[in-house]
Amino acid sequence: MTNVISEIRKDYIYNLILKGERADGRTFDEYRDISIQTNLISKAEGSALVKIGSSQVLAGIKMQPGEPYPDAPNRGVIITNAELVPLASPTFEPGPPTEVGIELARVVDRGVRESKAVNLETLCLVPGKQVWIIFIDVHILDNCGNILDASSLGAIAALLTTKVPASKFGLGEDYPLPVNDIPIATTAIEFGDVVMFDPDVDEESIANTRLTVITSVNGSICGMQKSGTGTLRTEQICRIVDVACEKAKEIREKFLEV
Amino acid sequence: MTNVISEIRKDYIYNLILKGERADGRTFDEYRDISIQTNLISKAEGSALVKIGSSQVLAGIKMQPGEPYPDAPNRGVIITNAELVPLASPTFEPGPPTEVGIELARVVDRGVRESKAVNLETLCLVPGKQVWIIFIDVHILDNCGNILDASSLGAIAALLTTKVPASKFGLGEDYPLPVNDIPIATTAIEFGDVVMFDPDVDEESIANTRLTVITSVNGSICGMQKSGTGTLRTEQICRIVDVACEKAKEIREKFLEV
Amino acid sequence: MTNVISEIRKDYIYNLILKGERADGRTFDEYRDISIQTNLISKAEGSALVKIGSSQVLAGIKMQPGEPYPDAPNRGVIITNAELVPLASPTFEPGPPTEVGIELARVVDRGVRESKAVNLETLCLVPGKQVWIIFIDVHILDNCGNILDASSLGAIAALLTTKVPASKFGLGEDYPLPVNDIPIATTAIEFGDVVMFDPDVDEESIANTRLTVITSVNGSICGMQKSGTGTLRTEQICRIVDVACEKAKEIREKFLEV
Amino acid sequence: MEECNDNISFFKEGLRLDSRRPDELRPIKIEAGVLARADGSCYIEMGGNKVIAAVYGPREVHPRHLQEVTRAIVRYRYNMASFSVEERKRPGPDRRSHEISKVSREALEPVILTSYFPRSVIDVFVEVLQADAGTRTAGINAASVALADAGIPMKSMISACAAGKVGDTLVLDPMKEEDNFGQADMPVAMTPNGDITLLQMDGRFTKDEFSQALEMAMKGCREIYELQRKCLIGKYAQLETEPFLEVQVCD
Amino acid sequence: MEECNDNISFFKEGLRLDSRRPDELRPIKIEAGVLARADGSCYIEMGGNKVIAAVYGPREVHPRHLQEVTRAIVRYRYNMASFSVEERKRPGPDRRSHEISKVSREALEPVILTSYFPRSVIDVFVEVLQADAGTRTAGINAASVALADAGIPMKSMISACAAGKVGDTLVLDPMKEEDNFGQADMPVAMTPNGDITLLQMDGRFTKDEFSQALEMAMKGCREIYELQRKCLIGKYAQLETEPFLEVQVCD
Amino acid sequence: MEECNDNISFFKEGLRLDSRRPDELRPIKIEAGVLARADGSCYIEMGGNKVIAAVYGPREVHPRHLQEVTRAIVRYRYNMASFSVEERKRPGPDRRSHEISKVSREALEPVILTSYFPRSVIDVFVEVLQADAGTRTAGINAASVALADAGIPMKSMISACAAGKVGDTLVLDPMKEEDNFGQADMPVAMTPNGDITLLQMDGRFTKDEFSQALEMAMKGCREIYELQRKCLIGKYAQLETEPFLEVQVCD
Repeated sequence: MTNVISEIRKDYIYNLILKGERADGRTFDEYRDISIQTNLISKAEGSALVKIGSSQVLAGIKMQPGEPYPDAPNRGVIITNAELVPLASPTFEPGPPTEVGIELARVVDRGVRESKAVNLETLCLVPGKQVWIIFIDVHILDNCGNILDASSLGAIAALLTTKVPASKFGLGEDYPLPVNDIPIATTAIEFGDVVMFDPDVDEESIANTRLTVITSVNGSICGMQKSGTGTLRTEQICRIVDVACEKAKEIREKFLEV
Repeated sequence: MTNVISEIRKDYIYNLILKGERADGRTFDEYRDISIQTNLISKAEGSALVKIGSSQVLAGIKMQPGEPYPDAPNRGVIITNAELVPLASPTFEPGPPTEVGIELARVVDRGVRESKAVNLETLCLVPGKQVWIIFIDVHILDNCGNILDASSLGAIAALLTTKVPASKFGLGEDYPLPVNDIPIATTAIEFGDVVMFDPDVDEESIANTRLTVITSVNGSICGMQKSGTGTLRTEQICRIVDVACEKAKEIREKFLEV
Repeated sequence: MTNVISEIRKDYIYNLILKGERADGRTFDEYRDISIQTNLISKAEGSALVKIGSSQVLAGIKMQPGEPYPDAPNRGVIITNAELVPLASPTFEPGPPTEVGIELARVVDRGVRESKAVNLETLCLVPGKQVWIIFIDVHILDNCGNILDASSLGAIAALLTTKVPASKFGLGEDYPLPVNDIPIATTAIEFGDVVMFDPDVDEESIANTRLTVITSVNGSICGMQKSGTGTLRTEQICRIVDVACEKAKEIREKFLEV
Repeated sequence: MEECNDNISFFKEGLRLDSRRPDELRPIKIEAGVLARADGSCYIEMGGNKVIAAVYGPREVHPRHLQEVTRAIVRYRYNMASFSVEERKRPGPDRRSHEISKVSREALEPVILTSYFPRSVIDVFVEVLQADAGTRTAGINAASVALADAGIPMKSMISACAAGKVGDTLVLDPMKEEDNFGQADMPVAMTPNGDITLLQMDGRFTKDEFSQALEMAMKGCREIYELQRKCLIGKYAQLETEPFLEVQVCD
Repeated sequence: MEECNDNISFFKEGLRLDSRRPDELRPIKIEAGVLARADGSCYIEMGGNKVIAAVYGPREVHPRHLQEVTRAIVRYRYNMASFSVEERKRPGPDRRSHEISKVSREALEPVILTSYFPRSVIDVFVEVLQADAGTRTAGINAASVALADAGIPMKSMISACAAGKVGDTLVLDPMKEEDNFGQADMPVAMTPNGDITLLQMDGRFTKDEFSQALEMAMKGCREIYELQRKCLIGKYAQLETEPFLEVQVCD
Repeated sequence: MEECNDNISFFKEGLRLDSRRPDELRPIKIEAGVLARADGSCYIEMGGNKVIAAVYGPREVHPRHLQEVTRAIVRYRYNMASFSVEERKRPGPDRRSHEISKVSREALEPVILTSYFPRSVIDVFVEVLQADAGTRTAGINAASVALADAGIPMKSMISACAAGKVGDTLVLDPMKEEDNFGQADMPVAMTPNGDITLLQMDGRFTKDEFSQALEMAMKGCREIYELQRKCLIGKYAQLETEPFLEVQVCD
């Protein structure tokens, strides 16, 4: 996720921060504009195109019957994958998922899973034999920073519009996938004593540390991930958690519009 | 398939062409000698060693019962693979199939498949459950140019000698695989206004564009593939198609000799 | 397995050898201290940590029911794998097994298999359908030379302590895996006219040729492997075989202590 | 051509299942400059196909040994999103996408002035977001606009389109049902002046049918070219006073 | 958090299934310098976890293009032995181990003085020989000691430990049963002076629970730090007259 | 040694199932220079084995970091065609072929004068077209002739052959049935003057049996050497007046 930006631009951004400003005029806690368009992909069971500023992410859901895991014979399976395709950034390369892409997919997965947004017990078809498999595929289209929040939003927005394709497999009529929660990931970066939400790609490139907090409808925390080679102090962490909870509420309201 | 030949040799070949000649004395439409030897590999259900000039290709057929594709539950399966092993050319490297090898295998496959040379319906054993899988494996032994035509010839020649190994799998007596067509691939290259058939490896290395036309017994076209970074004009294409149909007839007569 | 040691150290070792000596004071036929600790890994069905001098190897056995090979429908399956993890040596790199690791695993496997230490017929659960699969996984921890002998020792020591986990799979009570032989691998290296057993990592690095001889309880030879780019004369081979048989007897007595 | 099912009727009162005439293209939508990070980009819809293309470069080649001393190399990566098709596709390239990447690159390379940028690479990335027969031609059309959008000097645009045969009738731009159950499919790409840069065929054509199908596909390409042109003019007309497209895109 | 089974009782008379108090660590054993070939190494047991770490470097970087001009790069490879878990694990890295390698590297890198060794690499290899919940924190603890054992200059040690929630009670250093059937798990790594270098969480915490769990995990880290310190002092006390650890390991 | 089936009778009136004496080789056919592109090549049939070998080099090493400053490196790739065995083999190398490639390279490298060609590579490619027990030794025999055909300077030829044990009797050059159901198999390669360059064994030998089997295999190698020699003389006798083989191939 590191990006080559010129030293001059780095200095410029850094100096702005010292003055309490950001290049695009936002406050440190402010998100860029967020838009969510759903059901763009008719071949998918559910889909959502999420834009945060210029960042664009397309999430698609496919479902099919398959075998449960041996240690959870009566529960559906969620498989989350993220493709950081080279179309989206000069720093993404073709090939198998990198560490960065794997981490992103796993954090998105954690949000869906730990919030229990999807009740896996209801996805059992034949106990021990056949369950619904939900594939959450996140396709990054344009990486202008903070694609983790966008991907997490895309995943849950796509799930919210998913129709279980029962008829296609001779399993009765299609029905909307029941979704019980709306986990929202909010990411902040840190440098010096400053904490800044929804970093753009330049801001990401000068930050050492990032913290993502995933919160659920009832205000509880259901996932966290620190990344980057810096450190965080407990007061910083607590402040990020506080703001994250507020921001998540605001973003969650977006879903009422969809 | 690009080959390192010296600039001097390139110029020599190019100047010959301007005079309407080829290094080995052939006319532009003329093929090198073609020989086909079948059943050299007793472990295979069918096999053929094809030589076009010094190019050598060995095709082998293996068959075994297996599962049909879900979208074609009552039809046999053909899987075509080409190995451009490093034994065959200084430019072939060990490792998984390259773009060139994949294209070659897919064009050979297309000839067999689209000509309906093998009636896949007759390869069904238990509808929806078990069908014959035909593996066409083409092993390139010596790449002296135009291995695509040689591979295509090898595939159909090997199929023509294939015995279905029913007894080995307790499925009755062995019987010859019914083959309904003899698709023939003919390849021409282009430079300037010249079109030249059956290029050798030096000629291939100076051409920008190649067109393969696959024709079937009744004279219809069942496959085409342009490759290379040049362009073709419609008159050139039509001329290649015309000559290809004639050449295919001549080559098909080879099979009466086998 | 080649190691970068300075030219000076190479010369030193070489000159010692000319005087009939070794850097650690051993005679040419002498092994370093050998220790075997078993059952260190409670998650494994059997395990053994083997030290030969400073070389350390941990072997673990896992068993699970699975499908037999089609050509041996009533026999259990042994799968042997060696991980030359980069923790163990500056010359080991992460990634899929190298030629050296594959050879090591296959020679260890050969010792277990050819000595018939494990009676595969007794591992059949449902003829043609279900048999026990034995995974022998050898994890190299510290490569100070002769990890092949250590790995081979680790494998058989771990097998000797293996409990078949029948109860875990609802297949009755657990019971000790019956083991019928104790194959012992003994490795010698050669340079000039000298033959030297149990080479350390420096000695390995200056030798061209290595010969491993695996012997079984009754004194017969059940496996051999020459490796390296040198040659051996028949008298050298016969001498190595003779000493190997003796050494194996001594080492086998270790197992009475375990 | 998977299967030719004679029971399927592909026409009703001379029109196709989606009410098109045999020689009619599906509705097309082209938009250039849709991505912020890429040097050039284009989103295209051709019927049910939704495809996006990005161009990066000319830029440095990694790994170095791929560099060419006298020209830029062109790389083309055709990729399908897992959710773009009926049955979920495993991520990553398969044999089909490798072949499509190769022939698509060879469809565009003839018009790219690679000699302007020795030792560099021009990367074209095509992502199929939704597939409905004809993704390779949609990808080439988008890539061609994205190359222009990136300011890569080209001798001309490339336009691409397939012709097929269903129920013994030649049709332009087959959709999924016509592709699955049809008798032949032939994707073609060409320059505005008729030089063919992509030609593939499978199925069955007589020589006459082939000539007619080629002519039909070329007609489709010409129509698409007008749309590509309009898209780029629409985007650049305000920006540039010189007739940019006349000079750079058409030869 | 796989499942929360309400029928399981995690406590008996205020103590956990293995008789620990809620805020008590499992028994820990640390030994430094256990491998001959590595530049530094450490074996650790934390409850049922058996983990070994080795450090190689600073050494030359291969392949070269990974070199950094101004500092050493740090690589971290977390790997599980096939026999370390209940169901045999296929050899080689999977997605989980890739993520753990990344966050573990990022847990250690903040204290490694990488600028001392431009163009070189410091390799940390962690092998899990037996797994019982908490392997990533055990690995970081071992790696930190192995780095010191290799003489790599560090601003301070790193100590790591998880806090979790089972049966609505916060617990320190969850073992396998508590991890599998618990309500939350949060691994933390930190410097002796409280800078957090690793923080992951899954499950469910209220904001209050989170604060308390973080405090509990940090308390665990401090206890582990004392054990790491003792281990290194034990090993080096005889060897060195200067108070090596005071200078190099603690800041 | 997969299985020892006592019910199988391997001998009839002292002769083997294919009418050979116990110490008799299968029929052998060797032809050099069978490929146009390779620098040297050889086709061999040993009983039912059909194997082809090609040599390229000395040539430049890619990737560069594999170069050796003082000598040529030797690479050997043993590969089986998918159709060469009873059950179709998946294309590409497996663990068995990796091991065979290694020991075969080590069987040839002792006689190749690699110091003549620093920084270069000599590539040996062996393709098994039909397999019938003994493909590794057939491959080494073919490779040795192909190296001579390529003009690579060698101290001597290498000849290879296996000895085995079936029904408690030692046999030379086991065929498929003897290999599958036999008691031991020992492939050997050597120089004409008896230096062993390949030695592998599996199954069961007493020490005495081992000595006898080694002697038997060496006798086989000597016979094969004469055939290799004749093949090369046959090919070069007309071309060269100097006794090429005496100087270059035999030591």
